[in-house]
Amino acid sequence: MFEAIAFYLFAFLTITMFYIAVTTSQALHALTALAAGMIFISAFFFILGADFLGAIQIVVYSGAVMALYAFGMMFFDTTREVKEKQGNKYIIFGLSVLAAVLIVVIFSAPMVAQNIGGQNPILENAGNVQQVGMVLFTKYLVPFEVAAVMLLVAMIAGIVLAGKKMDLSLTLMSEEDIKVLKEENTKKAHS
Amino acid sequence: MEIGLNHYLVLSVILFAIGLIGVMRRKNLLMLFFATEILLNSVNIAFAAISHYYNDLAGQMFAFFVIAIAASEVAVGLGLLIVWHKKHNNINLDEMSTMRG
Amino acid sequence: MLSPINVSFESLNLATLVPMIIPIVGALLILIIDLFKSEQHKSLFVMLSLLVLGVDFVALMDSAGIFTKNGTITGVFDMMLIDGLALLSQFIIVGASLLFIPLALTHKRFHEFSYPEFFALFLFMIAGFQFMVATDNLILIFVGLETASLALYTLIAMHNRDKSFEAAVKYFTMGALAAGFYSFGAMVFYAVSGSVEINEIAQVLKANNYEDIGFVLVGVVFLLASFGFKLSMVPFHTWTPDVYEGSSAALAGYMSIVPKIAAFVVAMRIFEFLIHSGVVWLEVILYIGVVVTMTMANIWALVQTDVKRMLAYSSISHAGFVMAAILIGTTQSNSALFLYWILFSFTNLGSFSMLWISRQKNLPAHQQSDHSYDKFAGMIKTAPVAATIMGLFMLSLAGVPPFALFWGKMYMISSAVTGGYTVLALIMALNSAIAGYYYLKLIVYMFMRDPVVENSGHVYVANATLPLKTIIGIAAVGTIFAFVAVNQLLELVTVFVYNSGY
Amino acid sequence: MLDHILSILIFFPALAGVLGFVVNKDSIRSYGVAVATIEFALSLWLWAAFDSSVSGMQFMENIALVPAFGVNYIVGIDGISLFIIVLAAFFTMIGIASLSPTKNEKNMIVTLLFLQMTMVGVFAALDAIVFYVFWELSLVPMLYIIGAWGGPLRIYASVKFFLYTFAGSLVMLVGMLFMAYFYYQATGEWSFAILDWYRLILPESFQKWLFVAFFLGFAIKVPMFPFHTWLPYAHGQAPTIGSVILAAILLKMGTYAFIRFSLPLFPDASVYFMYPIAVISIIMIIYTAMVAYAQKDIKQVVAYSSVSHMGVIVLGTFALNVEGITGSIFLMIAHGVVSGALFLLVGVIYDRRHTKYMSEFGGLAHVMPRYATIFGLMLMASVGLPLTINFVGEFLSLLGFYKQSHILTLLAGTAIIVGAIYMLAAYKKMFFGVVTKDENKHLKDVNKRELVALIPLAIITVWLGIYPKPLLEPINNSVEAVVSLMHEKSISEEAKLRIPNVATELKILNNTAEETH
Amino acid sequence: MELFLYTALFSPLVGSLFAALFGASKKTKIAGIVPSALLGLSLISSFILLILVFSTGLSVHVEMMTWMATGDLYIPFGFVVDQVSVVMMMVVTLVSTVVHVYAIGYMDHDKGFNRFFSYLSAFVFSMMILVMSDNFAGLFIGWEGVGLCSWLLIGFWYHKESASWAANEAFIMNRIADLGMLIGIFLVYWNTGTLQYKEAFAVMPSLDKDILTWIGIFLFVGAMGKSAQFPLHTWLADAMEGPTPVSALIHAATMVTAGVYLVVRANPLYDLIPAIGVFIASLGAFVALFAASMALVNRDMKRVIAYSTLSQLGYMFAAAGLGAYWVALFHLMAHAFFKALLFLGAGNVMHAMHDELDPFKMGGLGKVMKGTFVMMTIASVALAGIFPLAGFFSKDLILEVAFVEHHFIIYTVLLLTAGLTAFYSFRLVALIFHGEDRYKHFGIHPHEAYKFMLVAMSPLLVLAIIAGAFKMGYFGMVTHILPATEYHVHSAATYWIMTIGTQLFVIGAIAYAYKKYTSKDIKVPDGTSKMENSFAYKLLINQYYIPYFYENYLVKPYRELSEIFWTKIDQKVVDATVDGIANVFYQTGDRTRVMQSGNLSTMLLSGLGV
Repeated sequence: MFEAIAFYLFAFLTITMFYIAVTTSQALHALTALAAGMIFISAFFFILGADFLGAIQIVVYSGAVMALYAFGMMFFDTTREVKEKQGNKYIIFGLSVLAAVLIVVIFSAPMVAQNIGGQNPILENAGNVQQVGMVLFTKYLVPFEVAAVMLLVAMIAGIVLAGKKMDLSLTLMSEEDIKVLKEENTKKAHS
Repeated sequence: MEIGLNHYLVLSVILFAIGLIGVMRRKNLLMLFFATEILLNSVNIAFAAISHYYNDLAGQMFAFFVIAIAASEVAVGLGLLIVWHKKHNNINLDEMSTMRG
Repeated sequence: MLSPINVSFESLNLATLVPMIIPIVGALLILIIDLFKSEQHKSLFVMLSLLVLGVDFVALMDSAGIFTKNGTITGVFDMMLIDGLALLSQFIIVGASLLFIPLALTHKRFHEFSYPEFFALFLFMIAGFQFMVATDNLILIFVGLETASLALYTLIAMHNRDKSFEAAVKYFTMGALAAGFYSFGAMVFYAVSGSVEINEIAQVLKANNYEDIGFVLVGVVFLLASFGFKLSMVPFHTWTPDVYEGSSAALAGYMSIVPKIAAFVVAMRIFEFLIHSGVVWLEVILYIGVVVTMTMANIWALVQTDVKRMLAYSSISHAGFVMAAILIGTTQSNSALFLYWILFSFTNLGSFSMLWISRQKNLPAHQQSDHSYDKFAGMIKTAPVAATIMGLFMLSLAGVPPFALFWGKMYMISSAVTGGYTVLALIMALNSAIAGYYYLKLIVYMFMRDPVVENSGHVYVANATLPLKTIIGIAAVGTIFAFVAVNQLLELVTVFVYNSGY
Repeated sequence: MLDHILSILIFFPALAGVLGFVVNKDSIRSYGVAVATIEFALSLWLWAAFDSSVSGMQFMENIALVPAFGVNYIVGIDGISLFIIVLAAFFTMIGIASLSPTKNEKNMIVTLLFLQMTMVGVFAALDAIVFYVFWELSLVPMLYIIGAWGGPLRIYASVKFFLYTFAGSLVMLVGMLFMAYFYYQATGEWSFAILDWYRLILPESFQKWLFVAFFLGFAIKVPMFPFHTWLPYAHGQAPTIGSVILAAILLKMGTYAFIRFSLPLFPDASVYFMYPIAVISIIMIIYTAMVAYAQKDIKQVVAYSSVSHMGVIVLGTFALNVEGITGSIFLMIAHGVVSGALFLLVGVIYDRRHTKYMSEFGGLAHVMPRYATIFGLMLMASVGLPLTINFVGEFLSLLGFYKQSHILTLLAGTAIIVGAIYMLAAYKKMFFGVVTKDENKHLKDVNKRELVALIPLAIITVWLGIYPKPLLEPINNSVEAVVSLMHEKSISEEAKLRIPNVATELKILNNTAEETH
Repeated sequence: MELFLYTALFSPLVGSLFAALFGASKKTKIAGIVPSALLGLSLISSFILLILVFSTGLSVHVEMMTWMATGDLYIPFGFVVDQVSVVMMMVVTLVSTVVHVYAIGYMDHDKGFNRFFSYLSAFVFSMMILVMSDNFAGLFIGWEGVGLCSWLLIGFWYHKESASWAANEAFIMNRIADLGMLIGIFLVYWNTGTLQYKEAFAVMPSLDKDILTWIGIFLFVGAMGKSAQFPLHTWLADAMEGPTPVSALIHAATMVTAGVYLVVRANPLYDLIPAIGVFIASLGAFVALFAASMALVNRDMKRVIAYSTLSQLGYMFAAAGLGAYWVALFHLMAHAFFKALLFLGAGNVMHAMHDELDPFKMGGLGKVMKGTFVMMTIASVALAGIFPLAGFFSKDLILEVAFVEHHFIIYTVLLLTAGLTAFYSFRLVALIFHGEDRYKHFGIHPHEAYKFMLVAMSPLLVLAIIAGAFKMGYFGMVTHILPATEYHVHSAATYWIMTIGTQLFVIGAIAYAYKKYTSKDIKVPDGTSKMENSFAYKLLINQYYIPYFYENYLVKPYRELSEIFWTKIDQKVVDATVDGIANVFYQTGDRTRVMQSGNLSTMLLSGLGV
């Protein structure tokens, strides 16, 4: 019963928040709603016993992602109302229908594979974090490492793109300008 | 009133649809990115739920990596937006149609 | 309590990771070099990348040797799956990269090559693609895909022009949407089968006889959509021409080959068992996708005024053509896919490289875009060799025998015939005919029209240096003398594909 | 050397073409003539070495190309292909020799040499894929020739030519792949070798489908009604040399392919489709002849006349008996010579006046008597006057088809009437009457360069018209082999009936001959 | 003997080629003399052969070489000199020689002198092939060859629009008939397995009647074209555009009789199918009358003679159709002599009158051109069939044949025609040579032709007179291979009544013609007289409106249909379909490319299929 109440409560909250996030014209509202929705989602994770995920969700989304977005928002100066020209309303209508159809599909055909045994069964007697750690560093070691590479890539990408490197086009600059630029850089490095 | 897997799936679908709506109607790129986050998050709920009901950790793993991917995407996406903003002083995607045909 | 897990080192089969680790190490090396001594000339990084990739290629050959001896190998907790498909696609990925990377050594200076990060990201991207193809775990596929994609977005943007930013943003956004679709699709499959590994999904579905066909279809649609984005299948292709136009010609050529073969392999792994499930709808969906992709892309390519955009649409069409292999789903068709793609890499890289060497920094007044058709008017008079080579590539793309792509096309159509898809075979053939028009259009401009503005012909090769010429030479030789190599390739590919169980 | 003479014949011009890039611009013509002459000499040697009593393939070569897929480089010739190869070599030679000065001469000559490679290749190929390779490849140089040296609509014409043919042949490729697949099913091996395919007996329904697939490719090439519209454009816009080669050799690829592929591979389907094809041929003959009559441009007249004549060739082919097929092969050569010559002749006047409109001329017989004479001769050959080369072919073709259908032959026979109508009308417009235009009053008669090409053609036209035996005999032997193969392979009753049993008929004939003596 | 055969056959070719050598150079006498001499040689050879054949009754048969051989088909260049062909050879070589010599004078002032002789000799060669060939294919070679030469010669003065038009008309019309001939040949081949006369005819009796009928019909269609039988007759009158020697040789004496020759040659066939024979005869009779009627009013001297030729061809067919092959051949021979003579005479007149052809503009020329006058008069008498000239023997015989075979309608028609023939012949003679010197109004000073031309004509004159004398010898010879039916009216009384009656009828017609056209008040008709406005006159002068019909209902529609085929069907339907298909693709691309708006939103939408 508690589960049901919690589920419906959070479901309502997440849906509301996300709905606000995609419909409001105030960027700040959107951001706030999104952050709230993310946190509410973590609640589901906790309900489902995926504590580790819940923690990660809060840390990564509410912490890192939202911080980034907030930074971006300030940078882009989109705190004021965002005017968006709207396309036709049929889009939303169409998508709603699509969603409805999907829902019907899912309701009308309840999961049959209830008895499927997982590859990495959740054990009763261990904490979720421990178990996740166990699996992550055995079976999912490679994806984990690749994810590390991916984050590195993202980092480099962020630096390259957002840093000063893209400010000037070396393609179009003359040789002399580049030389001057280089000298300045070395100067800066020394100072 | 037992909450079953299907409930979560429906929730996931609803959220996914909301995300899609966001993707469709947003013209501000930053806010469009919000919507893509919603997409990924909605799937995460389903993964966690399936994982729970199947008693299988793989779903949680998937969700974990999805979160990681989402975070990386934010970094790159913001980087791109910053570059664009520096050059054009806007992040409106209607402005972004020099190539067509 | 969790019991400690004992894993024997041998069973990990860490050797399976070697081909992926090499480029990662190489990328880190480049970053470190830059850290210690910045402002190095690009040639250093080009050569380093080349070496790394060379080593990678050798490592792949080693793996291939093991594969021919022992068959499919799994490693690292069955996460890695080194089968024929993985090897073949990695060969294509690394091989095409080997051909791509020297294209950085242009005569003119371009922004992106001035930064070692470009090369590092490039190598990371290769690693990402390699991971993507060398596993049947949906998670690793996803992570590998995203690694590669994120790197690729950056590479595009680093070209540092308005158009390239626009391209990158578009690509990125579409990619994000595709990622959403992918995860949703994977979720559905996970929901119906309780597994994220393709072969297990297949087993489970088969065991319960596709009871949840509704779910499966939803999953297929979403996965197809996400791969549709990556493979630029109609109607998910919209980013392709813009992104190709925005990125440098060399990178566009690269994009037309490498990301796609990776996506093809994954698509093949996923859809192969679905196609053979006997569910008609799956086939129909894919059938329509294939036909629409090759036809519509062809039709749009007809009306382009820019060669690069035309080639973009053309590669969409080629992708659709090759996607047919997955639909047909026989050993022959899957072999044809690889054969086609290997031959296609030569030709397409060659033709994009030709655009690349004619790239100007600033657009002359009379020119609409970087590579508008007008630019090539009367090329035969001023730069006959370049024109001939370009013409050669166009003919090959059109499928005129005996040039490279003809063999691919022939084998592909034959596989359609053999697989019982006669109508599809005819559609493929007719599409090749439609495609003939726009390839011909360039030939017409080059060989039959007079130049719009008198030029010395230097403009067509202004960007050329010895390495670039070498690459084009290799591509040209590969294109002309493909018939010599087709047999070996075919045998190799068939053995690899067959032994992987496809 | 004789073992590889076909390969030499195929690749010598291509190699020479590559080397030709190095030759200086001013010497390129001599180089071209020299190469083409050597090639022609080689082809004559081939003819000399050819054993005309053998009906099968000679000078076979077999080199593995893609053995895994059954594609091999197999070449060989029999009486059917021999002469077209010789003709191709001949036309390239005189074409280059009589080439009027143009821009970019070097490119033109190199292109012609490449074209020659593809032409010889098509007729020598005995592997379907190799055949297809040359078949398609031949489009490229022709595309360039039309597109780069043609008239005002050259680009439209060349692209149309290329795409139309390309589209058709792709369907044909699908057919070939099917054929190979059937062979694979039957034997467990992939093979594209035509001679292997000959051994395959297909069920009738398959035959029909495959026949249609092949037919599309061939019909567009021939070109058969209603796929012919590319031809007038191609001819109308092409430079003289392009038209000459196109008409003389390239069109023959289609009809040759009918004999090489369609008939022996699908005998029952050939019988089944005989009437429809005959009807199409008749439409080609009459309809295009009438269209030719309506033309204002002399080159278009000749172009449409080509279509009309090709109709007779196709009809002869589908006579499905030795007389008809032999006739159609002979007519291919004949039409090659005659239409080639006619296009050369049109080129002569075009070079002088830069117009091809007949209304611009009139009374040329007075100003250019030699020209008028040669034109007249070719005109008469074109309308199929006996003792000219065309007659032999037309006579035999129609004679052969008469066995199959009387009424249709009667209709097809109108070729000799309608052909005369447009040809004579054109001749009258150009050569008869009084010279009205001042520009025409001082036109120079044909010069030596042009005579170099025209005289040999005139001689051949008459010589082979009077003494066609050197050609007919080898052709006949090979055709007999084809027909008996068809008879043996055919399944349906009707096909057995329609396709004569050559061997037994000959025996019967011998018996009756004895009785009468 | 083969030597003579080859000499007879090939010397015209040599002559032609010789003259052709000078084709492009200036007029030179030698280009006329050498071919004429060579023709003389041919004539001598033919004569020797005639004697040989006549005396020994043997025939000479040679096979020079293979022409076509494929499958079961075997066609050699084979030549046969037998009783029939030798007669034709004689006629051909003799008339040709005369015409050649005559033409040296006639074409004296023509720029195309050399060319003319080249063509003319080539014609003779073709004609020789036609008559000497031992198979249908060879016959066809000659058949087409003479067609070609006729085309060349009718259109000899190509600068004249009418000449080139007439040449083309002749060629095309002949082609129509040739198609029939060709089909006939195909039929022969597929049913008998050979094209050799001998073998083919040997097999024929065993063939199905229907097939034989078809063969007969198609071969006769061929004959109809060459011999200008209705409805393919219009070209012959138009062919008079050619130089007069050409008309004499080709369009009177030789080529046009090829059809008759064919029927005679194919007598074993036509004997088997008498029904077709009757048809041929009826058509012949009809044409005889039909052509004669047109000749009555025509105001073109040469056309009148042409119609007369046509009419006489009708006689020949009538005879041949009734199985009297030898009679037909005999009339052919006799006709060749006097008709050629008539034409050559007309040529002289034309020369004298500076190419004026309207006899109403002449008159009284008899005083100026005595020789020509005599010759033409005799030729006309012969044509009219007055005893004892050649025409009497041959033509009366045909009447007898019709009578004896009980085809009385044919007989009546032919008899009537005989009267008409006499009338128009002498209308012409009267108008040209008698009466007032109307030519003076036109400022023409006529003069007699060269002496040697008249001398050249003299052999014809002689033969026109005496040819009847050869009748018995001829009969004895040709009946070796032709059915030797003698045609005798059963009672002598009937015979005499008939003969004398005919003669009287003819003479009456002549007298009427003389009376009518020598009178002083003959004027150049100006279209006002009552007769000229009568329906009959109009019908006749317009040739029964047949050319008009052809022009308006065949030629014009053909031209218009061609135009429609080209502009409407070929361009607007066939080609437009092809381009349309291409355009559909292109337009689809052009229309739908807006989907690629470059706007990310739209892209995302399209990704969802919206």
